[in-house]
Amino acid sequence: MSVDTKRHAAVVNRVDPLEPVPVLVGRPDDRELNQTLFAPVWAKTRKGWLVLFALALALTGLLFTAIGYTFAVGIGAWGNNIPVAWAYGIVNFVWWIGIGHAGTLISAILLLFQQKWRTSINRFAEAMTLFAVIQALLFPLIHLGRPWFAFWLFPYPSTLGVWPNFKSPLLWDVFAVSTYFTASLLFWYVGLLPDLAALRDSSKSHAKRVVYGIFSLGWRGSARHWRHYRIAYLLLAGLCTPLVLSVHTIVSFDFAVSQLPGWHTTIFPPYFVAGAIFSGFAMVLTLIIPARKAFGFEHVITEKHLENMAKVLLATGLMVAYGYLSEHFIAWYSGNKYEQFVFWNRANGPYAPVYLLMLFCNVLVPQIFWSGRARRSIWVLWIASILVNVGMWCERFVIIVTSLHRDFLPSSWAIFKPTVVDWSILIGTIGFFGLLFLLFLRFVPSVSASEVKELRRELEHEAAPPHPVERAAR
Amino acid sequence: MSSVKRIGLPVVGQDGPDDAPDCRGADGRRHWRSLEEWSEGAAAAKAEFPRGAAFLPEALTRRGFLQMLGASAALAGVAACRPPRQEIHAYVRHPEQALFPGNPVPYATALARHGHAVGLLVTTVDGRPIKVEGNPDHPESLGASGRLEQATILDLYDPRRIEGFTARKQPKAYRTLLRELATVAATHEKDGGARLRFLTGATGSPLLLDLRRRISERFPRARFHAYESLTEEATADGARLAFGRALDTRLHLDGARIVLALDADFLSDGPSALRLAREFAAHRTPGPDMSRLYVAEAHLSTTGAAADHRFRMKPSEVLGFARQVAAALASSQGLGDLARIAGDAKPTREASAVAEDLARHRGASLVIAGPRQPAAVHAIAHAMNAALGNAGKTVDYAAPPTEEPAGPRQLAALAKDLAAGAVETLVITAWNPVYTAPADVDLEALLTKVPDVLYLAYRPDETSARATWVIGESHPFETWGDARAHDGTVSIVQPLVQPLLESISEVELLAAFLGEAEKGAYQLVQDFWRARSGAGAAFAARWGTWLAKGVVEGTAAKGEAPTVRFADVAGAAGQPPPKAEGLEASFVVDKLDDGRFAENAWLLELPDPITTISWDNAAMVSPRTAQELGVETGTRVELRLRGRKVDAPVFVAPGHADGVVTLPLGWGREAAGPTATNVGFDAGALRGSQAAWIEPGLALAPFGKRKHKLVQTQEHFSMEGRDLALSFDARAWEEEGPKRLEHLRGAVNAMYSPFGYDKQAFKWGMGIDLAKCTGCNGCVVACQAENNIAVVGKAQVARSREMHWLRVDRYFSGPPENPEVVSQPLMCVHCEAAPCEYVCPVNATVHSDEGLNEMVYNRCVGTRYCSNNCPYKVRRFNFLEYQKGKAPLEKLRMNPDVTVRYRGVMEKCTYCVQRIERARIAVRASGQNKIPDGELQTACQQACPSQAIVFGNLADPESRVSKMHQDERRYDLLHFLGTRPRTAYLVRIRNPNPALSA
Amino acid sequence: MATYVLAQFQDEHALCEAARRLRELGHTDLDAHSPVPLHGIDEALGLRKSAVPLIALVGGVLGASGGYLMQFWMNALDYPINVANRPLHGPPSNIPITFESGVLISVLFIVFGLFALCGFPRPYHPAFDAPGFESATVDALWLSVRTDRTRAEGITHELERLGGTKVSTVPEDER
Amino acid sequence: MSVFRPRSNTIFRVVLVLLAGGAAATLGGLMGYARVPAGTGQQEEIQQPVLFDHRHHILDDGIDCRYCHQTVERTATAGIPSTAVCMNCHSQVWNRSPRLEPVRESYFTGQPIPWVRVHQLPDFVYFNHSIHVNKGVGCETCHGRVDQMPAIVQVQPLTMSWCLECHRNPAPNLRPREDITVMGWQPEGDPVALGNELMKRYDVHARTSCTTCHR
Repeated sequence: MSVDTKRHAAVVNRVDPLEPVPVLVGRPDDRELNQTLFAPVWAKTRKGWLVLFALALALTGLLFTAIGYTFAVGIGAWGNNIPVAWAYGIVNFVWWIGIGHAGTLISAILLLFQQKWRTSINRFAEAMTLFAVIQALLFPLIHLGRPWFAFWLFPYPSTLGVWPNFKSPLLWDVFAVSTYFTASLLFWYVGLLPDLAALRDSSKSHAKRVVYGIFSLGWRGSARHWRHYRIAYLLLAGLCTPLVLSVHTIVSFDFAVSQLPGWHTTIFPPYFVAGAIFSGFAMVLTLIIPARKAFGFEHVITEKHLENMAKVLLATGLMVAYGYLSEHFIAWYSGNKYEQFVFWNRANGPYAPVYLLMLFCNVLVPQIFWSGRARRSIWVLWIASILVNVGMWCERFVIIVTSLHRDFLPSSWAIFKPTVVDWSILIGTIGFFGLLFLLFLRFVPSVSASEVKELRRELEHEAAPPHPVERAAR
Repeated sequence: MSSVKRIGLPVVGQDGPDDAPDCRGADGRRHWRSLEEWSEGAAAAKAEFPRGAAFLPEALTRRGFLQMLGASAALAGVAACRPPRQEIHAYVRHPEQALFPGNPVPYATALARHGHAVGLLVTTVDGRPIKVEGNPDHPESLGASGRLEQATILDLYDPRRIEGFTARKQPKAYRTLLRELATVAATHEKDGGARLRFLTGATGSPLLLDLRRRISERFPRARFHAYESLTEEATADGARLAFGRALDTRLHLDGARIVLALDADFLSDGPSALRLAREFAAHRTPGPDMSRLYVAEAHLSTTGAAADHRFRMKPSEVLGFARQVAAALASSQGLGDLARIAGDAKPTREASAVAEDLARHRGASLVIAGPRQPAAVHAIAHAMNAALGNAGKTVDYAAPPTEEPAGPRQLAALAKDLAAGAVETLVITAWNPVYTAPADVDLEALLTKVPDVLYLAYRPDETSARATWVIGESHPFETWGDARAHDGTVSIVQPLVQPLLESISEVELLAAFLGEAEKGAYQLVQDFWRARSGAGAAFAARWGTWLAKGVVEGTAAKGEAPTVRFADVAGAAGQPPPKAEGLEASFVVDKLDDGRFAENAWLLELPDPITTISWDNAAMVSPRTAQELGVETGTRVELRLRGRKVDAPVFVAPGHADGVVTLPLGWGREAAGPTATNVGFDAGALRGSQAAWIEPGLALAPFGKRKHKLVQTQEHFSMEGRDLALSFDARAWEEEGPKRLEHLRGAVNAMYSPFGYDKQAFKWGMGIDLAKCTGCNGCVVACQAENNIAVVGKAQVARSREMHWLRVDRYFSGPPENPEVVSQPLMCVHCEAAPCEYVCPVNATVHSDEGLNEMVYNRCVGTRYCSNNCPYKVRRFNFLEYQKGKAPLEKLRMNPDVTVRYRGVMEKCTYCVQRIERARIAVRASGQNKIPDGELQTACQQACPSQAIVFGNLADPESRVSKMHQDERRYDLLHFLGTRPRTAYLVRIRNPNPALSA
Repeated sequence: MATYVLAQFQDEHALCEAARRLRELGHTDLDAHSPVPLHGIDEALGLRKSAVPLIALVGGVLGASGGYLMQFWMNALDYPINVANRPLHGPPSNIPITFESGVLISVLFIVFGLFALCGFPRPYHPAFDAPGFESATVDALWLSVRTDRTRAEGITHELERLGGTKVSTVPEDER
Repeated sequence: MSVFRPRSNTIFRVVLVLLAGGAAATLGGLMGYARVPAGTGQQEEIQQPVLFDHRHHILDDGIDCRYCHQTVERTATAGIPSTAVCMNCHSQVWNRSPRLEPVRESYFTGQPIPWVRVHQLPDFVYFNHSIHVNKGVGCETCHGRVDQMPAIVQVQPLTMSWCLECHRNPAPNLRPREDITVMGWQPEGDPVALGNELMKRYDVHARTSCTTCHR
């Protein structure tokens, strides 16, 4: 850890809680920022990193072993059955997709709303989005009975003369998720360009210069480039905002469009999106809290950021709670005995514990963020964020498995029991996610240097009204 | 289309000696029977005989391997992935009769069990029998077939079958075998066969009986002993008691309005079950001639489930109940004859109500005693029927084929001789007596005292292990013979295929002892009937019609109504039965018969109609008794009866009588194949010769912490107050029934206007009448056979992954100790607005122009979304590759008209679309556009004995199915969802006695 | 044979001033390099509005209409199948994919349009050869003038006069 | 000093183009391959155990297809003639020809001749000759000018989309039943009118329901 970051840490500690916490501590100049923010990339590989990396690698191995086994013997390797034809596969899919929402949301929506505190966490959040979506993308493929025919889901001209069925929500999924991944990836990469160039120019070794030189495509901060770049970035943000909302809406259609009690609910789209942001922010917190400590980013990722995210958790948590409430109310109000049974069964059926855990994690836990001290306490934040992630996984389990295992005809009711393979895949994806994330932390600046530099200038200009073009840029 | 067809398996259907190919003998196979000749003529043989065909790989791999083909479709025919070029093997000589490649041809034959035959039509494709149907012209089938008949086809292709013959550990060729048998026979001639014994099963076959007679002539001192573990001795004794001689009782339900079944499961068990189910169902629709059924029994049987009133009692209490009814009839109904029989019995409310009902319908009522009940109960039943004037109307009597019933008594006689070492040669044609013998007859040990034990065996089993000669037995579908139905009607048993493995039949074995085996079964049966018919020249023609029709006309036995000797009956039944204390053991027959079906995977997986237990039997007790004994479902217990012990899992059965433990027979085989060994427990090990069915003094002791996993295909028996399988009491129905169905049928307001099917000539639909369905599960096996449905095994069923396209849901209502039962067959209902369709991303399940909900296996990628969205949960998914590892022999059974599904593919009922398309192509190719109603049947419909399932063309307003859809009892399952199913249900109507329901 | 004259400046006002001055002198082919976008530099260099928004619009329209037509043609025209009694052409069920394909194509147009407009990928540029130019992406502001060798001399002096430091000349040798 | 040289730009761009182009080419290639004879197995020479020459039997001897393929009008399969059918003639003519040795051998040993299948559909496709023939689809339509084939080859792609063409619009492929086996048949008069007339006469209609072929 470099000397000046120590100084910033000191600054942080001296901050009087009554004063608004700054989004950028101290007035580091560009070169300083470069040093501190790129430090993780230039620094030697740390032991801690290696240990974590080894662990993640092992879990990734587990994941792909489990997937290979599933391909070899069939979906029977999982616990799925009739009636519970969807289980962990889809639960994990929805969970990861949900997590993969915060990134784009933070960078896109907050950019549009000109939230200054966005700047130093967006790169981080976007990366997390990408890696979460990669996990999610695994599942539509591996949960197929005949994955080798997965390409039939795409409308390509085959000699069969048959086309996909565009009435199926699953097909909407295919389009939504792949679009979301592509868009997020490009948005992230475009945002990275200036930093990659900076890395190229500030790196010592020839090899690194070449590599970063290739990936920065020859960026040289030319005013001609900035002119296109700013508007392009803004437009991407503008497009990603509705996109991110559409994706989880469409994912929720997988359930809302069917007619299974517990799935066939109009509240789903908004309630899924809220849930997605909820879990997404939780995951950002889970990751960023240790990372900022490890890399000494306290001066750029300040308590202000954490506190704001805690507020978002509280807000979205309330939305989710409202979702649960309205679900149950409508079930009761509908007078449909099938609908009513499903919700009675959630609380009293064999899967009641999962349901209660869900309520605890998603409804009760966020309430502590009414207190400012909780919002500013790193530990409370971190543990709460983890609990929320658990809770959101339970929510998907409750929605999918609990609704399926007891539907219309009692004659076909049955219990779903996960197998070792099910667990391996769930844990494996977490490992794979971690793997990608560790690589990101090691080789890419996890805080956007160029944007922080810009932010610094803004804070200096605060007094004078910002330049119109610049406003557009933010 | 499997290329086996093109190998030209000779179907020895009608071709007799004259039209059989020159090179062959009478039965068309003798000439290769000896291994010597085999080696010479191997080439010729291979081309001519199916045993070669069974091992042609390409014929078999192809259909099984959808993956390869799927992949080829996937890569749109990248050469590397195209299946290898196949060979085409054409006939060398096209068979004379009009036999077209790939066209199914039904042949009439008959299948006998325990000496009672059911007439069948067996469909063969290219010489491979692939499907069993009932023979409409046969009086005991009427076109229906039960689960056992259906499952027989699977045994034909069992790779565990015994091939060839071994005598004293030496493999023998056919000729050699016959020669040696002849010498064995000769050695017995000098002492008139004093040391020669035959242990056979019960039989009614005139040919076999004639052979026995002639053997007895040649060996006057030889003895035939007939043994059946499912003995009907009591039935015979009852008749003797009542009439002074042995008589078969023949029931006629079509005339019976009031039926009292005394521990008689006549709807699913017994020689006439199929016919009786039909006759019973015919009168279960509301109206003046609706029948009423009273059942007195211990464990809930399918008959009990169909009853309007079910009286729960120990089997031993049935006699008492019968006497009470008799008493009531005597006292209040003035049937004085019965007074002495009733003795001092005091009629209960139930008994009097039943008596009153019976008496009100003299000549139109019927009392049935079950074979498990002692002679006295049978005698009382005969007496009551006589007194009520039913004899000659709803029941009549005829002389049985054999005086002495097969059973423990005859076995005991044999056992005595064996113990005395008085037997040198024992010929066993009965099925596996070592397993079926009563526990107190240690046949296993006794056999060691016999130098020569000849055993005609289909599979290696407990008995073959003790036999010195093991003779491969032909499957009934592979050999000539004849068989007698319970009513006396004889059918010629004709083979549908050459023996797939070298083997002979019982006829040939017995003939060997007359030195006539050389003739072959075909010759023997024809000679016998030529003589018997005395038709002379006209015989050939008559023979032809017998084979074609499947019955020998004019062979049905004359019915008579002999007078009952009330005095003797009173003598036997007069004094009150002894009070039974402690637990009572009650042995019952279930789907495995006496155990001969224990290796039939279809039946093992088939859920029990009442308990839905699959792959197991269990000791069944009532909830009350379970509580008293401190056991629950799955608890492992040790059963002790007269020093005999068996370990069994407990199943707490609703509707079961207290103080009784019901023990299904036929399970727990030790020397069976991998599928059956140690599946279930062997209740037979508790059985004595004296009380074969019911015995008091059973002790039950739980042991072990670990429970036994009993897997059920249905675990929830309650309808949760939902309108699913509906039933009404007749009166309630008269009053406001139809009104109560209004919200369950008719149009629902939908966003999209329905597709028009008006231009179509065909609009397929189905109707299922819950009032007729007895829940026998016959349809399930029929569906499995027709549609190549995989067996998945206990572990997979436990994960609720069974593949049955058609299941019979069964719901209980009312008190658990004696609930009302409704069985509801449920397969894909082919919704017009099918929820499964719009969620499939690849259009793998869509609608046909005739309104079928199509499932396209080769397009399915296996998202399983359709199953999630199917409210009826009738879709089945290949979670693993269930069709893998089939022996070549097994693969021959596959129906070539139905794709075999690979893993990862969804499947479901298609309304037997392969039959639809075949029928349609047939009529349209011939220029018309109409399939006569009833000519096209689904597999389930065709099998159903009670005709509860009707399939047909809704576009034709006159079709039976259209009428069912118009019926006032019609309702749609989950109608409110607006799926507009093409399968309509008709509510079940019960007809309780007002006097009792009050 | 063109050459680049580059100079580093301390703050953006000086940079803009210099740019204006040079343009007055008739040097039009100017460019500024900075780690962050600079205020008012566009005017100073006389740059027009970017074409990216137009490209985005075109992409969006193409994508959305293409997506809708694809669904309509495949399910309603080319192979019409009765699926669950739904109308062959159901606009509501086509909305999601129409939207997604619109966004997708639009995004692709924007990004690759951006690259095209910036002439990416272009890992080599003469400016990179100027000593100390690495700071352009880190913390320094640079002005570059593209001119022919003859006039390089004058511009160099001019830049130094305007407060530029580290003034250097690099030949442009496109090979 | 930049680590790149001017030529780097060109190299970089070329590489990108190659990568993108390569991916596109692979996909396009596969799709194309599925449509060309090489992929569908058309025009593939297949060795038969007996050198049977359709050309000769149809043209020189004028034998109707149905003389040998007897069951084509009555069953799903056209029916590969039994050896006995060959011997009807060849017990008299060419009865010493060494080329016919396999036929005679089959006849006398009872061993079927192992013909090699040319037109091969996947097992989940249930094609039925009788209905097509009876509704006026000629042999030639799918099997081509057999009268000009020394050895039978597959002339049509036999892909699903190929089947669909006709199943969607049968009219152009119909001919009067009496001309079913005619090779090189040409409709006299207006083909469209004839097609529609035959559609009516034989009550033919388009069938694209999946279960028409997949069961």
